[in-house]
Amino acid sequence: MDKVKLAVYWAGACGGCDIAIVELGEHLLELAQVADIVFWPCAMDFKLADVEAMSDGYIDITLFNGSIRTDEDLHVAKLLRSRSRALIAFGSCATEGCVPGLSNVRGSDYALERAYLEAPGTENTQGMLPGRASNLPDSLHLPGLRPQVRALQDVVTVDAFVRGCPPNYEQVWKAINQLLTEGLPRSGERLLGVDPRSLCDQCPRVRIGKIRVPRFKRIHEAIPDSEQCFLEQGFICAGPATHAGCSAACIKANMPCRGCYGPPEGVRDQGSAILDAVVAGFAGQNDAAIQEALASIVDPIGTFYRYSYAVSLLNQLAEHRNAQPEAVAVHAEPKR
Amino acid sequence: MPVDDKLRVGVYICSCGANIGSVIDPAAVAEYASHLPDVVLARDYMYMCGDPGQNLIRKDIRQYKLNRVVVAACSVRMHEPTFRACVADAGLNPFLMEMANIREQDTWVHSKDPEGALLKAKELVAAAVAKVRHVFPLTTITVAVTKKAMVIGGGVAGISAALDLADMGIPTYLVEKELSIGGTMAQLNKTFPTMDCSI
Amino acid sequence: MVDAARQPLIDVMAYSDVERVDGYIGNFRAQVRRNPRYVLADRCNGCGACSRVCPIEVPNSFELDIAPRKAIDVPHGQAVPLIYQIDIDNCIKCYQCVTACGHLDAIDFSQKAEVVDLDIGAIVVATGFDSFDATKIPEFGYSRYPNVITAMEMERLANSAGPTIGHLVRPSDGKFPHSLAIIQCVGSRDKRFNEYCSGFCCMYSIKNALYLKQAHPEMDICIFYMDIRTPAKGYEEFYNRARQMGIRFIQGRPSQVTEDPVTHNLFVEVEDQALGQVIEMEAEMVCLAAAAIPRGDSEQVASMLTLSRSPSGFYMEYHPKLRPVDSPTDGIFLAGAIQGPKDIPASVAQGSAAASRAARVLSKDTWEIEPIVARVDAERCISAQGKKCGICARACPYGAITVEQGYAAVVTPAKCHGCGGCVAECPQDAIRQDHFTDAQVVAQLAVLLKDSPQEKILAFMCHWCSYGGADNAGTSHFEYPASSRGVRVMCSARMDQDFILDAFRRGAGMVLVSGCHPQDCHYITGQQVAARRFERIPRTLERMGINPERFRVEWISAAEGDKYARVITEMDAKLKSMDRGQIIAETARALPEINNRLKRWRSVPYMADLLTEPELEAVR
Amino acid sequence: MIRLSQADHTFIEQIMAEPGGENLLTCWSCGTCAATCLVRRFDSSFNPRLTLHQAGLGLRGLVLSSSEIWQCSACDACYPRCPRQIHISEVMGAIRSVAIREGFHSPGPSALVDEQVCSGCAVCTRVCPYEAIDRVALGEHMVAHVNADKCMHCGICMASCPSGAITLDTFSDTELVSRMFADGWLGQPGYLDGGSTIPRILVFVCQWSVRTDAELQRVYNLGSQVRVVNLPCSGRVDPAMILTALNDGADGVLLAGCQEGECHYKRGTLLGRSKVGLLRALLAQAGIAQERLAFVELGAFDRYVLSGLVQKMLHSIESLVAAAVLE
Repeated sequence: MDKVKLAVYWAGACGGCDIAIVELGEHLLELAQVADIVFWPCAMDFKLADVEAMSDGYIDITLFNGSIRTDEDLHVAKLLRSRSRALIAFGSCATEGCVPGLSNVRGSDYALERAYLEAPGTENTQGMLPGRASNLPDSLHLPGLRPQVRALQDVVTVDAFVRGCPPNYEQVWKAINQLLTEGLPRSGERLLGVDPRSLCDQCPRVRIGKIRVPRFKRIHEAIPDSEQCFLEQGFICAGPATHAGCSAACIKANMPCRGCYGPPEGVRDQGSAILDAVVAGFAGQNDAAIQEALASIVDPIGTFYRYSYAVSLLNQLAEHRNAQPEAVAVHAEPKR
Repeated sequence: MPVDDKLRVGVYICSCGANIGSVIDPAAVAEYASHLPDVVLARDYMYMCGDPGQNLIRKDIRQYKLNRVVVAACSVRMHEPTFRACVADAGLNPFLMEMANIREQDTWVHSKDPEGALLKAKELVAAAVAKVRHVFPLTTITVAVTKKAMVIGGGVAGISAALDLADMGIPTYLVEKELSIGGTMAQLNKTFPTMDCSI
Repeated sequence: MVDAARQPLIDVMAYSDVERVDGYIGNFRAQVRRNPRYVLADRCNGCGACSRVCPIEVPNSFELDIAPRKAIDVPHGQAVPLIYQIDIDNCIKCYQCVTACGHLDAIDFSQKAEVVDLDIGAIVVATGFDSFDATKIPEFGYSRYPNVITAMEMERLANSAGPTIGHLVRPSDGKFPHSLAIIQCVGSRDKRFNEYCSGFCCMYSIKNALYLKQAHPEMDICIFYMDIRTPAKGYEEFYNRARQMGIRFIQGRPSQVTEDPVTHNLFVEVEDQALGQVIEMEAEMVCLAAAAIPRGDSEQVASMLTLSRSPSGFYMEYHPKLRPVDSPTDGIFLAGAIQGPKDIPASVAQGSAAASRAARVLSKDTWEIEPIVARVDAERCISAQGKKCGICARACPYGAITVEQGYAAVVTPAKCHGCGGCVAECPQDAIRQDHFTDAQVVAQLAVLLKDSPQEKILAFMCHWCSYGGADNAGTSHFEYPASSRGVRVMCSARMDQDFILDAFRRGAGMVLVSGCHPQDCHYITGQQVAARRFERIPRTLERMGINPERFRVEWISAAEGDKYARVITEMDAKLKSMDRGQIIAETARALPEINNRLKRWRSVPYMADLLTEPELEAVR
Repeated sequence: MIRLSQADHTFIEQIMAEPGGENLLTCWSCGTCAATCLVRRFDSSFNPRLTLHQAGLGLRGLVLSSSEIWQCSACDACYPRCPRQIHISEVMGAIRSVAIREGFHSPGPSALVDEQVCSGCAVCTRVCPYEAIDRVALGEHMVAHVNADKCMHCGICMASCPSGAITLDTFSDTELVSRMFADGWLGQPGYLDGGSTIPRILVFVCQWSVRTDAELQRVYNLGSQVRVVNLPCSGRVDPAMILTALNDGADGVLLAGCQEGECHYKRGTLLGRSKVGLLRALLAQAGIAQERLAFVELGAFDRYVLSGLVQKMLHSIESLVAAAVLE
């Protein structure tokens, strides 16, 4: 049997997803037995031109991590789409925009100004910003930021998804095996390497099931009990509205889940689902108590949509408000 | 505090129809009482407050020279005046009569525990006998009466009372808080059932 | 009204307050304050010239504040006495009235309140009732919706002498209401407010309906009721007439009244019990048959006259059947709705009855009162020995005791009401109460606690309240355990600490001391004297080694039979939960200390025998 | 004909022995509860007074086999108004306890859990106003289990389930969404998107908060710019539905629920209010006008107010555009 041709790409992301692949360790040797890596700019010396030179469908599988943040990300995404038989959105950024997606709340101009001009410790006397013309000699052309961060499937057709920020290495290996043994997925067909239920199924913590709380604490305000359900202690935990697959890593480290594995299957908007789970535990019996509970939730978008804002109904609505929807390759369809 | 030459106590247990008699046996109480100190006779009877009952007491006082009487029947709030008058008729100082409340405070509240009620009745009678052995004659106090009345409230009831008193020749002050008398009635339109006007 | 004013023997003292009443039957003295009208009664001829020129209008409480009066005015045209009055708080002192009054010169801005003392032999209390505040039932919408009115407001609106000259109009738009819903039992027969039936509301609502239907046959009138109560003579016929005339009677208590915010019409929702279905009536006006309730000042008046109030707040009669117009205080009689809701015929009848009961006293030159009074044993009184004391005088609510150092205390028998508070308070046991002497009480204790005292509850009861409460438990047939043994004294103030200690000395399992609620006390402050004394007792008992839970203090009114039964039941359960051996051990432990404390008591006549020898030699 | 001689006094004693059943015989059938009860708006046969009366007569068979005893949602609207101060829902509860002991069960409907999807997260057990849901072991998983005798099918759990594992036959997600979109009312650009020439508002209405059909009719009379979708409870609303509506052409969403303290399902109205409160905070943070979403409460005494509240929202949305033009 011919070896499988595998590509890995890193778009708008932190690099954690590539590390997740490296974390496979000895499995990488097993992988090398069955697959040829034809493109992995982070780890090996490939150029974009190499990909451009490939024929359509030359690559069997592309693991694409990172959001569509820059013009270049969009370009490479389209290119890899055409060259790959299966395009896999790998990790939270590619799947749902992840933390970079939160910049959509204030827009990319604000993000640039904040990062390059205002951030403490930044010295940028000439006010240079990536993607804008500069008059410096020998300046590199940096790709411009797109107005909105997009998930991969919002710009090209995606065949399967690997969740997580970053994906757990065991899950990565499971996903790769699934791809190698079960054949290539059809477009948008499935999540790879995850368990069917939400995280609570794997959470070892005790749930009384009837405890409601008057208000919510942030994690720096108290030390949680390590045995009891976070929500029942008054810490917001996204576990009920988050797909299992991470082996409850954060929970075991006494940190509430923040939702990086995205919503359970069939759930369109993860933020809404987390919101529902949180409201369910309000103890308040009157409006004043409810207002107090609501006030205890600071930064609602960061709390409910930390990983999924870019693909959320809320972001979609905010874009309507801007009334200048950018053209996208694939219109947002109900995912999954 | 003179104790008479020799105490002679008569005890009367009222059956009050079935009110007492259906829960406890008055005869048993009487039998018990007959052995109490200084008791010379103890009887039970269907209705002590009725004429025959009272006659019985009056007759016994005279015949047996009773100088103390205990009536075990209803509440003192009900019939103490009756029995005081009864013994006074027979020449006994009315304060030499004591009552034991074996109806309101016994058979009517312990109907489900007849044994307990019987024991309680006996002890209440014994207590009354004990008290009556220590009582002494008292003379009522006589005070003068100011022959005037005050009616507080000038509504329909107050006006009615004031008019009747005055018509009987008693000077009456009719004190009203409001500016005019008549009370609620003065505010009414027509009044039932005759549908005439109120004023 | 007019008859009363014309009767020469009646002194109508309107606009006056009774501030204080002292004394006793045949010899009361009342302090009455005549409030200033700023118009001289003997000069005002009621012409009204002053009112016509007065520029100030204020709400008229006689019209339930739905119509104004002038700052100088009479409450209504037929007022008796017809003397004008200045509402001094609202008068702007323009003195136009003075000018208008002219040569009559009846207006006197310098008039002051006048306090007069009245000597009287008997008192009739006929202070009447108030109407229930319908805003307390928000679901009926009173005060939220303009067209929801009370029955008293209806009386004024339908009254030809009222503010609309008898034209019934809707407060929202001044138009005639073509449909009227009348809701019965507003605030009565309602556990949230008053459990009693107000008695006459059925009849007045039918009367209002009938009156309106006669005047406006086309009017749609609906009475919503739980039960129609028309038991008096001629009333049922009256009710039948109303039904014949087409007034609709629907059995069912409405759940709520809501309003169309535009038309201000009202929607009454009710389950018609006959239909078994919920129906809705759109009415242009709703009238609430608000209950009769005790007057707001009834508590204050009760304590001034030492009267008792039933749980409902109306004044309690001496006996509900046999002495229905006598108050518990001799010489004071009750008439009208203050004793319980009453209609006019019943109020008139009770007024006459009260007059008759009062005349029973007033027709005599003298009156005999019970000789149950306090008497001082001069030899025991330490004041006679030149020591400073006076505790008895301080305990007496009637000022019947005078103490002069060097002489024994003196009780004025006619002033003494016989509560026995001084007797119990005297540290020398130098005062006795005739008919309730120490020996007379202790003789009973000795007998009652002779056999199995550990299984018994010894209950001290005051004559007026808790003994009445125990009677009430009986008449209501509230069962309770037969372990209690009652001892009656006149007032809780008579319940000597020595009685309680003696009861424990004799091994009583439990001791209850019970009396009136403070406001009900028949002897003004007797209950307070007792309460202060009882507060100290648990600690005393504890020091002696007696479990203070074996002692209980309860204030139980003559109407609280349920409470009496409950208290005994609870105490019995507590007693049964205790170890009998433990009680005996506690008694043994406390015995020397109690004997020591009761040492002086032995020198009181007849007490020595009672404190040593067993009293009851029952032969079995 | 009912023969009173056959009335079962032990039935009365059984009920009165249950906690809450003590007051069974206190009732004198004034009907305040029956006229207050909202259940009869959708089921005219329901009459708490009648049930209490039948139980008080000892009519065991009639009472235990009736569906009425299962219908009281314990909203306790009647209790504060009862002149006898009978806690009617507790009496109903006592009757139910007797019924369950004797093998009777609620005819339903009740919420159903998809045990293959449920993760046992306990959100539903926490949110249920009736404590009708517990977690039970299913193989190596813990899953939610609904006690059908306690379930009042309010749909609150269905709305709250983060996994979409709970379903109910009535007011399902599919049903609600299809009513939102019916006749193409959604799926076209709204007034704020420059599509429609007039603002369009989706009104989610708790079916209990609207006391009369006439009240609703006045909202319908506002025309097609208003779409009314009935809910079993304002707590049934799912935030995703609101966001979907706003995304798909509704200029505003109004959620009407019962006034605080009057919720038919005890705490549903507080949940609805909380969800809207949090969503409005999210809208504000995302730079979307908060005026587009509101929770309004309808009290027992409110009559003909909903249409006014809807109109108020229409006006406030119009003024949003006017303000933007001025800028």
